[in-house]
Amino acid sequence: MIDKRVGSLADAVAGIEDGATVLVGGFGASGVPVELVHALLDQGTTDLTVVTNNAGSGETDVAALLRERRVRKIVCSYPRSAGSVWFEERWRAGEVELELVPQGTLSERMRAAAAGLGGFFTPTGADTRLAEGKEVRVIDGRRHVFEEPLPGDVALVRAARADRWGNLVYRTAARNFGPTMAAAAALTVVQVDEFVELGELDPEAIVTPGIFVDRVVRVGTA
Amino acid sequence: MIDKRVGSLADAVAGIEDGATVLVGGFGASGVPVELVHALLDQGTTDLTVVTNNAGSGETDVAALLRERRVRKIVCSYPRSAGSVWFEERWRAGEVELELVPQGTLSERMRAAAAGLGGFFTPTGADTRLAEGKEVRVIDGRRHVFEEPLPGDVALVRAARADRWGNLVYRTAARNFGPTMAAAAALTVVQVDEFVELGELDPEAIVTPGIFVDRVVRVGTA
Amino acid sequence: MSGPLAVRDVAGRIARDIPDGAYVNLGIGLPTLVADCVGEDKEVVYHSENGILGMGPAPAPGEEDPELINAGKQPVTLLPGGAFFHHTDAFLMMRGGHVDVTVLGAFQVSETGDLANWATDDATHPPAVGGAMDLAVGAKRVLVLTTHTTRSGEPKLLPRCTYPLTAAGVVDRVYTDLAVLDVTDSGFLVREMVAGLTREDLQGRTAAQLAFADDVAVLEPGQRE
Amino acid sequence: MSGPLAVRDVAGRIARDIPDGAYVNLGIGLPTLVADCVGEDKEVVYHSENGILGMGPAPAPGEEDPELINAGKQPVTLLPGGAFFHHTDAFLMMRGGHVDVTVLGAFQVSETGDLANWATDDATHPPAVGGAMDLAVGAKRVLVLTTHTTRSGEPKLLPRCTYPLTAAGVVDRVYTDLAVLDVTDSGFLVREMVAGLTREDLQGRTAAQLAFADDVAVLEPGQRE
Repeated sequence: MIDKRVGSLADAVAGIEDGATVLVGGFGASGVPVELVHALLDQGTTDLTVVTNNAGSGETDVAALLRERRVRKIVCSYPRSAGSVWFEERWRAGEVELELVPQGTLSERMRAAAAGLGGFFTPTGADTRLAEGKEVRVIDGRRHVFEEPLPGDVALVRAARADRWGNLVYRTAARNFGPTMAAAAALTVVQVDEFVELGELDPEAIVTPGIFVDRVVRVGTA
Repeated sequence: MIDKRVGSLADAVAGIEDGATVLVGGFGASGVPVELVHALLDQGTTDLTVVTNNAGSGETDVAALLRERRVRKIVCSYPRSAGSVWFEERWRAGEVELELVPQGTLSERMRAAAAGLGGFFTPTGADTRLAEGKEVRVIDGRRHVFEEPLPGDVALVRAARADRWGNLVYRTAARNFGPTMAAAAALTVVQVDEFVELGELDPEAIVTPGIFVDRVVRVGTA
Repeated sequence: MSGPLAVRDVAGRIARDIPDGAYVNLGIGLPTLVADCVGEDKEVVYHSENGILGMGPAPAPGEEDPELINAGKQPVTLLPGGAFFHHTDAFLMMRGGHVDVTVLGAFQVSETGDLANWATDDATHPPAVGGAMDLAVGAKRVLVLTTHTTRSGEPKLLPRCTYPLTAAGVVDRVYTDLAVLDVTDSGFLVREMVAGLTREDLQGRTAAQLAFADDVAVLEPGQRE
Repeated sequence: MSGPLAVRDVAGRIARDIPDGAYVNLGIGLPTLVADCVGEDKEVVYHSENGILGMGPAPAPGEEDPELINAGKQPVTLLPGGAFFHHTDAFLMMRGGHVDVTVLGAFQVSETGDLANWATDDATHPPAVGGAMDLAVGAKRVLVLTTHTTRSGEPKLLPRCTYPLTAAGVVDRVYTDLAVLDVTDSGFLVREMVAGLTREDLQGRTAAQLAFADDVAVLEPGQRE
């Protein structure tokens, strides 16, 4: 009997260890697993490497992790926004390491990890500062950079609905990094707005099949 | 005004040139764009490189192309089945070249082309005969083979429904190679069972967005 | 009529070059103005890096969906025929040459088509690149919308960029408040100039050497088509 | 009771080792027998390389959907909770370590876990590999279902494979009609043997050197659990 549903946010993040690499879904404020990140915060987990597109904003989710000094390193594409105050403060003080990765490369590196690949060559970033120290190869007349897979120990993802097998569907553009991160981590934890019965999700329209998902928790919506 | 619908199978394959690399969807008899392949046959196009999982069976589709000597080379993973008589005959006579590719690598190489990547390292096939002549690299203690992108000049795909923008949904396991091939070719031609109005397909459930599709043609179902 | 165009007018000029049926990605900020200027006689499909094709205009006030945003994190809508997909597929489209046209802002553009639009020498703020590099290397046609010079009058069209590159050799055409310039194998070629500006004036505000087309046209203030 | 097991009994033995909740890919042919032997007390999700999770049993006659087939091209069904996806994602699952268990046939297995199951020296038929290599390198646990020797009595468990490899160092456990053997760092370790067979008999039908567990159990004829 497969039942990936857990009863509480605390159960959802239980066992995530200090030093873990955590993939955190979301783009801006869309699709961010806010409650899961706060549960991780409440649990006291620290020394994290956080992989996420932005570096948090305001006082919630990744920004709160930064504020509370739980983050050793951020891997992201766009850590600068109107409200990214805590990232900027920690970064300026040299308290958090930043690995800046072009957004498509960030996503593709996670997919490579999900797919069991050893890395890939991409034209993105060739001839730029972000290729420094990386292998460059001319393929078909064009310069390419070698990029390594980027796996997570944990992925925290937000989706709309899940069944007990962990099959997921998302809502509009909140999908963003979710499907890739869910597939790229050893432990994938998902918060959803709603549980549905097995068989209720259209098999043609399931976006993340349950094979990628370990735990799902329902979070009350306002 | 975007309208990718064409009125006939002949229009659907018009302009496909001799010598083209053609990606042909399908796995066994599931999801094969039979009518499009026959239209290509009727048009007389020849000297083709055909990329497809199997090498045709019986007297239809890819088997018919082989019988009529339109195929210079087949790139596939599994050209041997109960009915693959024409492939075997042409292959034994040295009349068709075979590039045998592990199935996941075949699909991933097409995806790399679709994604604008320069190639990737995969553990699949390392230490085997199919890695001969290929670059091998030890990554994370494991031997990997370098595989190149595999783009098509043309993709022939079968889907269930399309709208005038070329958005596609498939039916059950007939999806197989369709989405990847549709994205990997310069000209993507799709046969569907049904046209629907723009907006009728659920935006959460569109499998192949129209950006990958150039022509769609409706084929009457029995 | 003469003098520099307002940015909305430049956006209007770019809109004229967006073909009917094109798949278009507009960069964050000013490039999004282009969508407002594309005439209703054209059907253009807008792509967003966060997994949207068929983006429509901003929603009416009170109708915003906080999850349905564009790359600039502004609320948008979805048109009939639109689709959602995940980030990796969104960037597959961008990197893989599936987007017909992108319009990007720029700090600098070189005469060989190098683009610098993500970082300056400002070390007091953390660097941020987003999806600019993927778009720049991947879109079939890269259009740049920029002022011809910086606010302080420094040229932005240069023999070589001095700011960190976004991508090398990718820009096809530059639209400034003063001119429309193609990037050719032999450098910048002026196609259009605003009325009342001499070639010498334009060259004076450009660090790269300019060539001029045989039939330089007047760069007209943009209009909604 | 003694002597070699029937293949269905071996499949039944393998079924006992499939954990509840496992994601399982069964190779083409005999390995598919395993699904018939997994007890109903376990919920197992079957994966197929052509883009299916949650495959159910064969449909009733007349209920076949010609598009809904398994890797062996036989008609199957989809269980509630099942999902369809494209081929590239199906192989992402296989190569990426998402499939917990695969059961594959074999021509030969070496004492270092090399698997040869796709090609022999027969040059009269075209080679065909399918998804075997991806599964072999990617599944978390690779189980082999095979006869202990060929029909003509040649050993299939060897110091080194002589047939072309499918993958090197991937096999975890081998289930034959005579024994269950783990592939360990020091070679084959016999865990179970059929009743009535001596260690010498088994070694005599095996080209690789065998070690025996302290507690070699009797390999019982398989039963439906």
